[in-house]
Parts: sequence; C-alpha cells; structure tokens
Amino acid sequence: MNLHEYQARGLFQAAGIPMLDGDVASTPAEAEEVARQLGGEVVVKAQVHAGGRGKAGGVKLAATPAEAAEWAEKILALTIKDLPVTKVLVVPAAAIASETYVGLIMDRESQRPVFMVSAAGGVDIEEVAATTPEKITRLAVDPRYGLLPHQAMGLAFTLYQDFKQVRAAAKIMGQLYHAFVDNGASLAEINPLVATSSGEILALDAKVVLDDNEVGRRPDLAVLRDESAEDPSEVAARRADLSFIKLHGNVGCVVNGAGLAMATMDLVKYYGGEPANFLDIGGSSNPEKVVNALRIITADRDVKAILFNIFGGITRTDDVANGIVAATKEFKVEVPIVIRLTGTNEEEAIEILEGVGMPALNDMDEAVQRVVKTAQEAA
Amino acid sequence: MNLHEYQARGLFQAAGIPMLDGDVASTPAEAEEVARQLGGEVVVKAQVHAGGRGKAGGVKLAATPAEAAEWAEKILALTIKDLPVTKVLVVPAAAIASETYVGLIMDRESQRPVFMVSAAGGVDIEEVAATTPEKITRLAVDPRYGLLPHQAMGLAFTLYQDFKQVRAAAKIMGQLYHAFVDNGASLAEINPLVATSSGEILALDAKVVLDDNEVGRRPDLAVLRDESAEDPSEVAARRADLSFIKLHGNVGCVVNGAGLAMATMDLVKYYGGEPANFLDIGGSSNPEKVVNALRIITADRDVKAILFNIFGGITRTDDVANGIVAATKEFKVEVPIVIRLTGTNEEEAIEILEGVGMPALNDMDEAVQRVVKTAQEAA
Amino acid sequence: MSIFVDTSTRLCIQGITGRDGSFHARQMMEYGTPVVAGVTPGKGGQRFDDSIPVFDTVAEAVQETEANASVIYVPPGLAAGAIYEAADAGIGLIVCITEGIPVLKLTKLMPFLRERGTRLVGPNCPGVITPGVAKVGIIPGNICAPGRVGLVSRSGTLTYEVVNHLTRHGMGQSTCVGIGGDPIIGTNFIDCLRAFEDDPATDAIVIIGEIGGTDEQNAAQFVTDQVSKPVVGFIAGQTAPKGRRMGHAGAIISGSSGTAAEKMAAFEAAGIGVMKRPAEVVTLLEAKL
Amino acid sequence: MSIFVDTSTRLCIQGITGRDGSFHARQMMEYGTPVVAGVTPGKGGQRFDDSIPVFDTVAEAVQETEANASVIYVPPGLAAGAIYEAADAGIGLIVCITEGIPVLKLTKLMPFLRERGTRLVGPNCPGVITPGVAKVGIIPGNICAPGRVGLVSRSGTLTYEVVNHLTRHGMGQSTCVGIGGDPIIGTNFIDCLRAFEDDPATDAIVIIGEIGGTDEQNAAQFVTDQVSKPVVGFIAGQTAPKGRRMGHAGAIISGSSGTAAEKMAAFEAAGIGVMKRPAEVVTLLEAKL
Repeated sequence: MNLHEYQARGLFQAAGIPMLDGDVASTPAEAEEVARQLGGEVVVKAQVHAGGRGKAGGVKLAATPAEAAEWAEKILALTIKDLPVTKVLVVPAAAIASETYVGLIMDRESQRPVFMVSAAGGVDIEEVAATTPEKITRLAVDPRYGLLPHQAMGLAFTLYQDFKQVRAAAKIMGQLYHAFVDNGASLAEINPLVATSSGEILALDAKVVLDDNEVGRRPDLAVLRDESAEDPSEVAARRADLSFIKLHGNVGCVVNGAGLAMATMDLVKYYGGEPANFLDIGGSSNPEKVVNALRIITADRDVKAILFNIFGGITRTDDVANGIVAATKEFKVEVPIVIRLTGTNEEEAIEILEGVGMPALNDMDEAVQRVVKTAQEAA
Repeated sequence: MNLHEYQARGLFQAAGIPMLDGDVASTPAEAEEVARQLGGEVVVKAQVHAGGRGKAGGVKLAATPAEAAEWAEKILALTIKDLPVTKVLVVPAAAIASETYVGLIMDRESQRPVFMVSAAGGVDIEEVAATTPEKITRLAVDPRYGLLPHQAMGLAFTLYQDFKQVRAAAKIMGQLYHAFVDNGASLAEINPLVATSSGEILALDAKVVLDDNEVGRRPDLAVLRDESAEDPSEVAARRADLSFIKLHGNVGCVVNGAGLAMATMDLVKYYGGEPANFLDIGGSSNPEKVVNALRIITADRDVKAILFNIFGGITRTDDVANGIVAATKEFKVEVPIVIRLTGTNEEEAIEILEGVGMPALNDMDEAVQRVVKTAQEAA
Repeated sequence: MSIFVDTSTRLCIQGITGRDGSFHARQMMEYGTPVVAGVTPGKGGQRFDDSIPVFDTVAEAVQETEANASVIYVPPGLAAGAIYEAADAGIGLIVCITEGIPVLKLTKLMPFLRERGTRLVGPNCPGVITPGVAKVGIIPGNICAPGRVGLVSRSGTLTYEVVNHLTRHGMGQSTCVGIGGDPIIGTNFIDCLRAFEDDPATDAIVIIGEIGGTDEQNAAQFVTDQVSKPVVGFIAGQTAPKGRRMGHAGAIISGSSGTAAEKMAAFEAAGIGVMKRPAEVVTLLEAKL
Repeated sequence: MSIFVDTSTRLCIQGITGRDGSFHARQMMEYGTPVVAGVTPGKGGQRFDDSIPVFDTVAEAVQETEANASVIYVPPGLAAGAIYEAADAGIGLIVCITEGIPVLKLTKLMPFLRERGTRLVGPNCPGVITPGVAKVGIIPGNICAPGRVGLVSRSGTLTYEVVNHLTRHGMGQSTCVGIGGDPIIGTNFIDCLRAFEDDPATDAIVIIGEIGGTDEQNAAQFVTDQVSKPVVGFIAGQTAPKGRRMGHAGAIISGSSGTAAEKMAAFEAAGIGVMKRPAEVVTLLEAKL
C-alpha cells in the first residue's frame, strides 16, 4: 500500500527523523493558513500516488500565504496519471546546501532489507541506478541483528565529509530502519536528504510503501489507506475481498488465481483483444464473490464482453456457476459472458449453467478467442 | 542489582503479566489503608533483598485491615539476614488451585537467556533443582529470534493440561521474556505462577535481578536502586566508584583488580586472618579513589589493620602512594597500614611513601603475613 | 525417483483440524500420501477421521511418528510460528500453503531455516506433488499423471492449466512444485532446476514464471550454466501495468528488472523454449524431446 | 610458536585516539607489537604519533593495511558495536578490553562471531601477550619473559602476580591470555587449553580461575579428557560470600555450582596441581616438569 508523503512524514517523524514542520491541506484556504502559520517561503506539494508530480506541475514554491493559496487551488485541480489530487502538503522552503538519497527496500534477491544510498540525491534515483550505478552504495541488513552502528556510519561516510553530518546521517539511517521495521514497510525512502546551509541534516521528502500483508493485520496502518486516491472500482473490489486492477480494454476477466488471471489477460491480448481488468477471485469459491466481481466489472461501461476462466482446484466450479446464475438474477448483465471452466465439480457446474441457457467451454484458448471476437463485434 | 518484589511487580505489570493489584507501604497505617482499599484477606510481605523471608516471619496473612497493620508493624521491625525491613507489600490473598515455577536466567554456559519452568512451583526451586532436576524443563532462547511462539507453548504445556491455561501461561512466558530483555535483567522469576480456583493464571510473586552494566546506562533503571536496603558503606563505595563488599573480619583490604582482591582476601585467611572487606579500586589510579577507600574502610570499627596490595599495570603505584599520603593528611588513620606495591612507577611510589615514613613491601605473601600479625596484635 | 517428495515422505499436517487443513488432509490421504500425523495445539490426543493421530506440538509428532515433512494450513498470523516450530522439530521439508505472511517475518525466518538445513517450499504456494506417489499441498491430484517431466512454477491455477495440457497429451510428471508467489520464498527456481537436473527420473523441465523480481533471469542463467536437460518456459503478466501488485505479492514490476519481455528474452537467450500460450507447452516439449 | 598472537599478527587499535587507547597503543608499540592501523570515526586520514595511520572504519583499515587482529579501547556503550564492526571487516582475532558491556548485547553478538569464525577474547579482559613478540591489550610487558609456560586467566592483576613469580624464577611464557571476568566471554578456558595443548612451544599450562559459573569445572573435565601437558591452577574467591558480585560481573556464586571449593576439587580430580597461594605456582610447576 502506497502512503502519501504527509502520511510517510508522520511515520518518519514518529521515528525521530528530523524534518521541517508542515501540514496537509485540502483547500486553498487551509493551505494559506498553513503557510501563514509557517511563515516565510513555502512549498506546496500535490499528495497523489503517482511519480513525476513535479514535472506534472504538482510541486510549487510560494513566497506568501496568498501565493500558497493560489498554487494550492491550481494543484488541487490537477489530475496526475489519472489520479485526482485531493490534498496538498505545505512545508517551509529550505536553504539547501547539498542533496543526497537514502532508501531502504525489501530486497527479494538477498531476502533482506537493503539500504541504497547515494550522494547523487534529489534527482531521479532510478536514472542514477541505470546510468551510474557506482554512485549508489547498497547494504543488506541482517534482520536478526538489525542495522549495526558501523553499518549506519559506513553508509553515512559515503554521503558526507563533515563528521557531525556523518553522525547525524548515521542516526537517521537507524531511525529509517526502525520506521521500516516497525511499520512493516517494503520501501522507505528519503529523497532528498539535505544538508541545509547551516549544516543541519534534514529529510525533505518521505516515501513509504507498506507490505499489504502487514496492513491487513494492523488497524493502525489500515487507517492510512486513502480510498479517495484510488479508483472506486478497486475500492469496491478490495471490500469484496477480490484482487482487482482496472485497465483500459473492453474484455472483462474473472479468473481464479493470480498467475492464471495474468495468463488470461495475456491470451486476450495474444488473440487481438484488450483486457479491461485483472481480477482474481482467489481460492475460496463463495458464490457471493462471483456476484460482486460481475457487479464491479459491469460497472465499467467500456467492457463489451466478459470472460470467466476458472480452473477448479480448491475453487469449486459449481460454486462459480451458482454465483453467475445468482448475479444474473440480482441484476441485469447487459454484456455477453463467455465461460470456461474445468476441474473440481465441472459436471455439476455445466449442468447448472445449461439450466439457465449458458453454455460452458472446456478449453482456455477457445474461450479467449470467442470472448475477443464477441467484444469486437459488440464494439 | 536486586530489585524488591514491588519493583519487579511494576516491571512485570508494565509487560502485561497478570498480577493481583496491591501496593507497597512503609508504615502500619499505610499497610492498613492498602488492605482497606483492597478489601478481604491480604498478605503482608517484607520487601528485603534476602531469601527465606517467609521462614524469617516476613510474610503473613491478615484477615482484616487492622490485622494487616499489626503484621506490618511486626514485619517492619524485623531485620532479615542483617538487612532491615523498611517496606512491606500488601496484596490480596488468592484462592490457589495450583502453583508452578517460571524463571528466566542469563545462562553462562549456553550464553543465552534460559527459561526454567516446573510444575513443582511455590517451593524452594533450588531444592527441586538439586533433588529432582527432571521436574524442571529448561529452554535456551536464541536472542536473535526471541522466544518463538512454539517454544512458549511447549513450556506452557509442561505446566498445564487445560488448553486455555496453556495459552495463558504461554502468553506470560512471552511477556516475561520481554520484561527480561527490555530491562536488561540477568534473572526474572515468577514463583509461584498460580492457577486460581476460578482457573485464571496469575503471577503471585516477582523477582528481578538487573545486569549492573545495564543499570549504569539507563537512568530509568538506576532510580530503582534502594540505598536504604544496602549497607551504608557499600553505598558510599559505589558513589566513589569503588567495587566494595563489607565482610566481618578485621583486616581491611585495598587492592587493584577483582581477582587479585579475592586472592588477597584468601591469603589473609590462609595466614590466619579474617578479611574485613572486598575492595577493588579498579584500573584507574586516581589518588582520590584511594582517599575514599581509606575513609570507607576506617569507618569500620572492627578493622584493626589495613593492607594495600597493588600490582601496577595500568594502575600507577605512585598515584596510589600519593593517595595514601593525601588520606593521612585529610583525616587521622588510627589503624596501622601495611603496603605492598610493585609494578608501574614503583620506585617513585616507594620514595613518596618513605618521605612520610611509610615503608613499602614488594612481596604479597610477606605483606599479608605482616598485616595479619599486626591485626592480631591490635585486637 | 522424483524431487522433494517421494516414497520415504512421512507427512505431518499443521492445522489438520482447521477448515482448509481438514479438507486438504482428506484429499492428500485419498491420493495415497503417507500422512502420519496432524498438529493442532490443544487437540493433542485426538484422532483425525479416526485414523491420523493429532498432537499438540510438531516435536511430539516427530517423536511419535517420525514425520519428516510438514505441510502448513494455519492462518497467516500463526504461519511463521508454525514454520519455526516445524524446523525446530527437525522436519526436513516444510510446505507452507498459507498466504499473507508479512514479508519482514520471512526475512528473519530464512536464516533460521538455513542454519538448520531445512527446505521450505512457499509460503503462499500450492505445494508439491509427485504423481502416483504423494501430494503435499493443494495441487489437484486428478490432473496429474506419473511421468518424466519436472515442473516448477510461481503460480497455482496456471500450473494446473499447464499440467492439464501435459497430462492430456500423455506427458506425465516426475514432480510438480509450486514455489509460491511471494517476493520472499524458501525454495526458488534454481533450487528446483538443480534438483530436476540431478533427478534421474526427470527428462525435461517446465518453468512457469511471472512478472516481478529477477528470479526468472537468474534461473535462465542457471540453465545456461548447469542444466543439460531440455527446458521450456512461460511468463505470465505480459499485459500487466507497471507498479501494481497483480494478486501475488511478488508480482509487481518495478524499475526495469521485472517485466515479462525481459524475462522471456532471458529464457530465449538461455535456450529455454518460450511458450506464447500455456497450451504450447506440449508442442515445445515434443520438439525438445 | 605461541597461541592467538604471533609474528604474523597485524594489529588494528579501535579507539586509538582515546585516553586509554592512546596510552596502551604506545605501550604496545614500544613492546614491538606490529601495530598497523588505528580506528577512530571522524579522525580518518590522521596519523597517530606521526606514524600509525588512523581510519574512520575498520573496513578501511583492513583494506589499506591488511590488519588481521584488533584490540578495542572504546567506551562500554560503543564496544559491542566496535566488535561487530571488526568481525564484519573480516578481523580474525578481536581483543576487547572494555568493561561494562551489558550481557544481553553479548548474547546476541556471540552467534554473529560464530557465523564468521571470529575469535573474541574478552570483553573486560587484559588481553593477550606472546612475550618477546607482541602484546595485544594491557598486560605489562616488563613482567613477562619468553618461555614455554602457557597461562590462561579470568583475572587481570592476579595474572600479573602469577606471571611475575614465573618470570622471576626463570619460567618464561609462550603466551598469556586474560579471558576476562564477565559471565559471557568470547574465548573460554577450554579454547585456550586446546590451543596450548596443540602449541609445540608450550610445555606446561597455568590456569587461573575464580568463583562463579562452571567454566573451571568444564576446563577440568577437558584437561582430564584431552590435555597431555602438565597443568597447575589457582582459584580466587575462597573467602567470597555467596550471592554477591565480587567486582567481576562473572564472579558471583549462585546455587552450589560456583564455589572455590568445588572448583579446586574439580582441579584436583583432573590432576591439576592446585596452588594454595599464587606464589606456589613456581614450586608446583617445577614438580610437574
């Protein structure tokens, strides 16, 4: 789960990481008030789950509270990468002497949290990683021992020369590690970490991605979810315990299993169609889930045909069939449905579907070809 | 550092371990008031750093607040193993169905915290360990992973049959482990852990010994030191940064190094004397320490002669000599002093001492023989 | 023979009395898997379906039944603890079906397993099946057939889809391993490739990957360096958008190192036959054999 | 030869610019110890006494000077971190002089060292000296003399007392090791006994123990089982009261397993000549040789 900058700031500040005071605002008036409280020049920053907000005009410097209000109004009107901006963060403008990068990610390869730090901060770190990887120092932390003092110090020595700044940066590494571990993050990033003109070390930005598995178990983290920053269909899907991602095609997909769901989308594309979504109903075969899935998919006006691709294992195909029948009774499904199912209880499932005049196919390729054709004809 | 039961209770309760409410009292009136607040039968327990307080009459059951006051008065008048009782703990009397033992110690052999649990609780666990060691289950915890859930459960299964009680006890194991680790303990013990007649699992007693090295670094733990429960000479020694233990002989000892200090005491005994103390001035050779050491030792009226046994390494023997001279100027030392010193700067030291008419010996055996004889003659 | 699971397997089921555990216990028993014990704390002394003894702890199960493998069906909050318990009891093969274990817990668990030489398959995986011998996990037995193709996959139902094609076309399997879709897993592609390469009962290998991470690239390198047997492969997620978690916690493309295109290119470079559709597994394998 | 410290030792001093560190650095250098580097974070680039290069980190010191041993003189709050750092940098022998490290920190540190095969002597110890070759720590060089007696001790000045007797009576030492007085230490009696037993330059062994724990009893058992060379021993603390810490954190008798009487009995039973007084070391050794 991605956090907004202002939320990540909250976690960092709780861990003791030095940051400039500031506050989030939902209206120009609120932004003006925050700017007034802070005094002096401020930066108004769009709070949105998308990269490149600076380039999209989502980060602006304001000399006065009135100017902060003006920028807030413009930024709150933006849509960045399909996502509306509903909040801005207002923070003091800092006098920056140098910018560095400090990130901590959960690394699959080493199976450990890995620090990535670079004296080349404040810019696109992926660019640095791609073009000058030698400018990035990596350090894997053994979670049994935590970040050891000499490791933090060693990282900090790659960023600063002045020993006071080295010590300050090392302390921040430790605080970042704690914020990462205590909140079950899969990424925690400060970019830039700056030295101010007076020599102080401050985190000017904050980025945190939480492990969804952790969020599910921790109410204190779950409240950080900002549903206003998500697509409404995805919010509805999550509430229905469905794994769903909206795409831009016209073939709706209902599949059991993430891998098969991706393979189904790929096959739709292979046969010339465009998937409208990723949707995994999971292993449990509760008919209610099928009803919810259909409701969410049919709410998308772009969808011209729907494919069910169910390989019954734990999932009972007769449960899925019952779900399809129940959905068609609960609400009118106006787009054609192509059903492929095989595996556990497939004979019962076919019988159920034939009972309502819905034929079921057995072969995945055949079903995908048919749904693509159906969608093309309907479009 | 030993904690009183009421202090250990505080740490346990902060860790979530279920205990009966209760409070500490310094006077019979306070004890009566606590008993009144609690209502019903109470137990009045001496708070003193000594084992066997029950046998010494330091634990009594009181049916009424008035009776609690009576017992408190008697217990507060006790001296148990040389230590005056200055506080009592008043807690409700519990209806006990069974008593078990749960202890956690820092084990030298495995170099890990080790749980020791036994269904044979409520009695002298050292007796159980000596006579029926098979009744004690031991488990070493790897501090890198902490107490794992199955380990806590496995220990709890050895104490209880009822699964609810097993779960409750397993939870308490985890809490005890946290209390141990978070407070830098070298021992944390619940004896007895009881099942009440209604089936609840409660800690009825609490014992904690803290690692002195941890106490030195943590003000929150340092405040738990109860100097009123210690010998005043030991309090003075600690304040002077001397390692000192009062004994009952008549030969005062001032030594550098703990091993040599023990060996010196042993040699005093070997040659027929009785050491009055253990005293290690440590490696640093600050003359002020020597002055403080002499002040503390001469305050003991039993001391008939004093031995300095200094092997100069880091310790500069001339510093020690200067300290002896300074002390004799600051206050009158009425008992004879025998000085043995060798090692770093011994020539300077001998010169300093000869300057004030104090001869210094070079051989440890000779010095000890002489001080023993001197003490015997003075006695 | 086969890999990981064979005739010497003596299986313990952690969470045998739970909803999922009991269902799959019966499936495994029906398949002929030598299930020797179940574990549910507090239910020690009972018998599951009047036959399998249930113990309070894995240690007791191992002591009483000499179980040497364990499969875990407990809720995500308890699953990491269950893995520690099995490893601590000396179990050599642990298959964790449970989904949703926080990744941080796994990072600490992995060195614990390494120290003991324990193999973990999963978590969040469908398990291991050696057709005709035993199944440990949830892979449907009826779609598999004994044979000489080894299969390893990050996916569940996509595996079934591929296995189904194999079986229908007379290509039985030596062992099928679902390694799981989480970013941090106990047994990876390379572990399985090495085992299949060393397994005299395996003639060819199918590898099914997906977007996210670089495990497939590493596997391709390993195939180049150390695998002599024919390998065919599939990558799911060619149409997946960047930066989104596609169901599996591990299926997220970040930076430029997790895309399907890259992985397929790595496969090609390693001489792995790349299927464009799951159904192609049959023709590609036939061409290699 | 000798044990632990020999002509191949290349020493790094952690905390070289501190009060204690600089004093003992000079002592070690005067003794002829091959001191190759110092470490004080923030003072990298300086030279200690115009000769020894100072680095910010041990890793740099190892890289630049090929240091293979380290001695630690930093405050107790930083000492555990300094040990981790040295081990992580690949140092093979770490001698920690610092006293006052919380025991819990050490319990977590020990497996870290084991994983890397690093030897730690101490903490809270006087260090190691191979007379005439090198000293690592604070044992005064002038009381030692090269020879063929190996000495291992939990104590500091008591060691000096015994070494002094040996040297005065013409009994030089192969190596003297002060293992430290804390309850948890990196190198114990048995490690040293094994090394002395294997060291062709050692003819006899002196072991100096004290009250607390059962290390001396374990050492006695080891002598019975695996030491062929003559051994004499001393136990300090015969007059110590029960349950009190006698200066050393480890010197506390608890239960019945830490008394001097028991330890002396264990020594006797193992054929170790037991000194009643430190001065007896000479006559007892003479009788054995």
